[in-house]
Amino acid sequence: MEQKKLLEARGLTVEFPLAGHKKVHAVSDVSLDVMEHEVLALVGESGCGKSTLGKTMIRLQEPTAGEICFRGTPITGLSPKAFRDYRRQMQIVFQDPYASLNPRMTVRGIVAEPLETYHVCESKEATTERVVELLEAVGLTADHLYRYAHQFSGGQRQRVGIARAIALNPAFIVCDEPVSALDVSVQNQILNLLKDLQGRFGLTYLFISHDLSVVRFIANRVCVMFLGKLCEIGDTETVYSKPLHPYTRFLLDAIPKADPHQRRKERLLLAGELPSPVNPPAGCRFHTRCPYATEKCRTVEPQLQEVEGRKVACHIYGE
Amino acid sequence: MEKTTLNVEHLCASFFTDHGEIRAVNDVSFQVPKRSIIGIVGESGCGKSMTARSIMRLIKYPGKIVSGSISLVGKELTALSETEMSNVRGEEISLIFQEPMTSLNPVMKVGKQVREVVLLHRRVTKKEAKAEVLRMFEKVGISEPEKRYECYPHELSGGLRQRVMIAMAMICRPKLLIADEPTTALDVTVEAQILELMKNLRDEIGTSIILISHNLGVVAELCDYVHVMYAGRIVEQAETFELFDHPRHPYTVGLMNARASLEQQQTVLDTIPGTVPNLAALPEGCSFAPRCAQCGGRCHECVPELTEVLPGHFVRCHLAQQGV
Amino acid sequence: MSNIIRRIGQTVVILLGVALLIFIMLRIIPGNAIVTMMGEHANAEAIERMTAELGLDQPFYVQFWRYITGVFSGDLGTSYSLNRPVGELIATSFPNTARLAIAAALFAWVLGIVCGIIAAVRKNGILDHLFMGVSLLGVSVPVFMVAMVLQYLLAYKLDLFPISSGNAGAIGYVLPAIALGWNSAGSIARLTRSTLAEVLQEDYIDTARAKGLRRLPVITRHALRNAVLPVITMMAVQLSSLLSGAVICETVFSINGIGRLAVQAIEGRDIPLLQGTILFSTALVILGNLVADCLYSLLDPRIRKEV
Amino acid sequence: MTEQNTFRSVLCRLCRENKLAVFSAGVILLFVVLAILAPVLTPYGYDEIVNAANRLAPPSAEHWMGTDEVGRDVLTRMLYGSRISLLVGIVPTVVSMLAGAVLGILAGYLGGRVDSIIMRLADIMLAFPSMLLAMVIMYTLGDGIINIFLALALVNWASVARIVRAETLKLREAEYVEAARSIGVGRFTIMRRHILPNCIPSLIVLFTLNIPSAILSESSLSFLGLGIQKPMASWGLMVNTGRQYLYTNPWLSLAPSVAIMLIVLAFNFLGDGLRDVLDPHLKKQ
Repeated sequence: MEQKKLLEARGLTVEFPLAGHKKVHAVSDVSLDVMEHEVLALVGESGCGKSTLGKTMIRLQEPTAGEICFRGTPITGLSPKAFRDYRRQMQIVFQDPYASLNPRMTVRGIVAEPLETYHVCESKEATTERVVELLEAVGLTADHLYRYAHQFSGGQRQRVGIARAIALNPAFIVCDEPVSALDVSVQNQILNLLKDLQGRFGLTYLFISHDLSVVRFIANRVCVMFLGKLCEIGDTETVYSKPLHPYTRFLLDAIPKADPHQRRKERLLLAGELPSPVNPPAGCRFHTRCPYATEKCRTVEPQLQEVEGRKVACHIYGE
Repeated sequence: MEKTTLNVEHLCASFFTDHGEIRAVNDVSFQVPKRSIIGIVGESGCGKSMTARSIMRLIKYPGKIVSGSISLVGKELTALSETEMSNVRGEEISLIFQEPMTSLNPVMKVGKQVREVVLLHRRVTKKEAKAEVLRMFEKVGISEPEKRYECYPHELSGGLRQRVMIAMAMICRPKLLIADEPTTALDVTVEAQILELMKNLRDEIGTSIILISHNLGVVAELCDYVHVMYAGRIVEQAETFELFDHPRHPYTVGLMNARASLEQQQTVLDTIPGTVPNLAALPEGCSFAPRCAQCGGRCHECVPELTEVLPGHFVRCHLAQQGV
Repeated sequence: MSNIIRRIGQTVVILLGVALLIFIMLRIIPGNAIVTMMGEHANAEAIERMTAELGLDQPFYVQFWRYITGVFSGDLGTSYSLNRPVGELIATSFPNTARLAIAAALFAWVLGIVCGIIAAVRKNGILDHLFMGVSLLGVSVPVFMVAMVLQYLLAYKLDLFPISSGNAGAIGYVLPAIALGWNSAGSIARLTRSTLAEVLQEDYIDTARAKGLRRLPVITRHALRNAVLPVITMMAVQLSSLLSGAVICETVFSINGIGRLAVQAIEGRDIPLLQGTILFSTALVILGNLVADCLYSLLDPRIRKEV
Repeated sequence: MTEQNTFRSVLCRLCRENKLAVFSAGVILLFVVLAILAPVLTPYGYDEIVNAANRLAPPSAEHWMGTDEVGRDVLTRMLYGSRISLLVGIVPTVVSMLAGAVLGILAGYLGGRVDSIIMRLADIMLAFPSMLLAMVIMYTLGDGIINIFLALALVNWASVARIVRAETLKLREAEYVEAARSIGVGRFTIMRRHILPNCIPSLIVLFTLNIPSAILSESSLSFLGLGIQKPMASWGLMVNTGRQYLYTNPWLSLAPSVAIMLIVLAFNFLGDGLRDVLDPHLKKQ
């Protein structure tokens, strides 16, 4: 199946300056393609730069260096005015359904805001009609129109957030940990909804999560990040059945299984502490914690290369 | 020699608000056998944290224990004076919280915070106490203990902070450790380290552990017994393997099925319809009935009793009781 | 360290801004400043001489430059109405204000912090409601009212204290200090209560209690040090309101301090003196803030590290 | 979970939780009514010497609060004085709140040079002891009620701006603001639609707490003779003139003092109650 590239990131770097000429290297020289109609998951631990990368892809965060192309057109250098047409194609769903809805606006106001900003509907009535349509698409009803965010449960709020994100019929949605703040029983409702919408509207997701079992369910491809760098990218099936990068293996092994029969006597435990993104280690950034690290890992930075149907950045699969 | 470390019977605890009493823990009974790890599982607001705080007698205002008994190796904790209780805390029972970020005092060196516990419960000099702390730091896997001793909490990572908390909790070799979502705020790889550490400490020191979690995986990994809570009540309790192999309560079954699989890609995830009920407005009868696919007429009328359906396996459900 | 240096640099900029602002404000008086100073009936020659003497015929920036260089060499100009150097006048009256302010601050801080702690610990108890009611009264009563009531009851009716404090020695400062500190005590008590009550809700307080610490040590060892941080900032702000209140207190109790000097300057239409007193008091406030900042970063390791 | 503050729900909670605040609101309302109806309530004028022979008279049936040093009815002057106090409480506070809110939001949201210019200016204003600054401004502008308005507004805007800026900095990071940016909503629309409405609870509280401090400032200025001038009636001014007779006729200065205290206390209680209901976070400052 030949897929078209929807979004391309080339050499993306994001740094946040700190006092005293130091800086946080949140994302370092990352290149990533997102295909049309796919769900690409971005997994990694907190502080690995996955959220920053996600926000940079839709220019909510300006990159320090690098280029992003949308359907082949570079969008990084565009003026805010020229970017407007692209902006509406790219939306985001946030992690915290409590913080992502303005407490002083009704659901109608929140969902209608994108429609009004781009003057999508001709009249107020048409806008309201469209808002109801959107609410129904995410499993809410017209009864919810004039309620405020605090009158909803976490799951319902996240539905409102999703309705806002799909209001402009975007091509691309960044889902930034959309279910991690929710209770287990509600998580699945939202995940099913997201998957359903993706199929129904042909959406493309960049799905950011730290929960690998959630990713397993929703993603076609998965991309593992460690300390601002990509470690491994490949089809979910391939990566989960045979993880190649040592970090991916640790990550998958660390998940506690909800089955006491699968308890392990010996666990693969990661040694040491996460290095600071202010002072990332030279060479492979994972080498300080990697049991297979060699001299080469300490000095030479590994590049992504094709290994067994996916890309891995590790010297083990070198020559 | 007693076989149980902790025996909780008919514990009820409530919040007293302007809108009246909200029963957060409702008739909860369980035992913690010696050297065992028991798990309490449930979603937010099910009363699991409140149960933990009740045992420590550290419920936040306006909450209060209403009735019931909590006995630690024969000592009735609810009858102790505040002073006697503070001698029990840290010495015989200790508590680890969810957020290692906020549960350490930001303006005090972590070493001193741990040393404080030793000085409080042991007749030792400051120097001896410090040596004890350094030994404990080593035991919980804190590298460079001398250097970490002088650190402030903000200088440590989340994982290290949780290790400091564990060192603080275990340094007096308490009979019981209550861990309230100890790994929820941590990354999976750190979580695995911390769980491993807790298991080793149990084996080494012989402390019984109550592990409170919303994550079935964590519980399956570590616990000998599991108690499932829903809306303030225990709805099912059994030995871990039994519970995971033969869950009886529809809520437990729902939770188990809702777990996304790591082995294969599912097309649709199983869900439990509806949301967690509001404790201030619980439905008549079984609290889970409105979300239960199998509920019948009786479920809406009276609250089912917690009954033993198999030896050691208790369920609070009308259907499971009939269907044995 | 570099943070403190940067902070000092900022302070200098603010001081210059303050000086410029006072300078401008006192020179945009409608009509000729000199005429206002000397009265309607002064003769033209005298006015001209005065204008030249004060350098008011020069362009504005020259005047300002002269003034600023003067300030840095300790010359604040000469008081027109009292005919003495402003620096000297300030030097003689400042010790009186300092005594008054320090006594008032001590009174306010001790009373405020103690009441605040008790109220927070006994939150929603009788003492809490009592102290908070009284402290709100403290914040709401005008300084001159406290001063006059004290003067009337304790000095006049009961004759326990001197009515005017000018030459009465230490005992003369008791009533003015209470009158001046009353307001601050109220706001400090309220702030101490709310921050301490908030800190007592924190997780690490639960941790401390879970260790087996009793209530009192939990407060003294764990809560207070965290709660005192915002109170320190507040104390620096209070310095400003203490100096404001001193103007009134010194007037009521006839103390020859900076505030009274400022009032005299206004009554005498004495621009150099007014300029000098205001600049001096403002510098004091700024200095107080600087000290509070340093103290804050000493007490809070999170900030110390960032420095 | 009480993020939403509709006017009615706030009122209900206030009534339920803080009776004292409601009572205070009643007291304020009473003062307002008295101030408006002053000419109807008293047969005398505020500057009318009702009885030149009977100066410094004690309270009587004719003159409930006695007469002052030139023989004017004290109660009448108190009633007219309340007009000044309320006006001085409200007008400069409204002005300084508006200016402070706008500048604070601009500084907080736009950041950069706008922020540093506005905040340095605020720092300079805040460095002055407020009383002394007000004195200088009054000296420069001359007497008169309009000038008092101006002086107090100039003194107070900076602290409002600083608080609003801090609030804005927090709100700017809120996810719903980020969501609005991701949609492509313009900066000024975001400030108006997402930031300002969420500052309103703090602003209301600040408003009720700044009014009493403005009233106190005016009375202090008038007390020093730098505010309202004779023959107008202001409570501070009445205390000032009454002070000469403190030992013989204490009520001359005490009555207006008590009035100031009452109205200030009422506003403070109301502000406190509102703060508890509206904005638990604001307690800090």
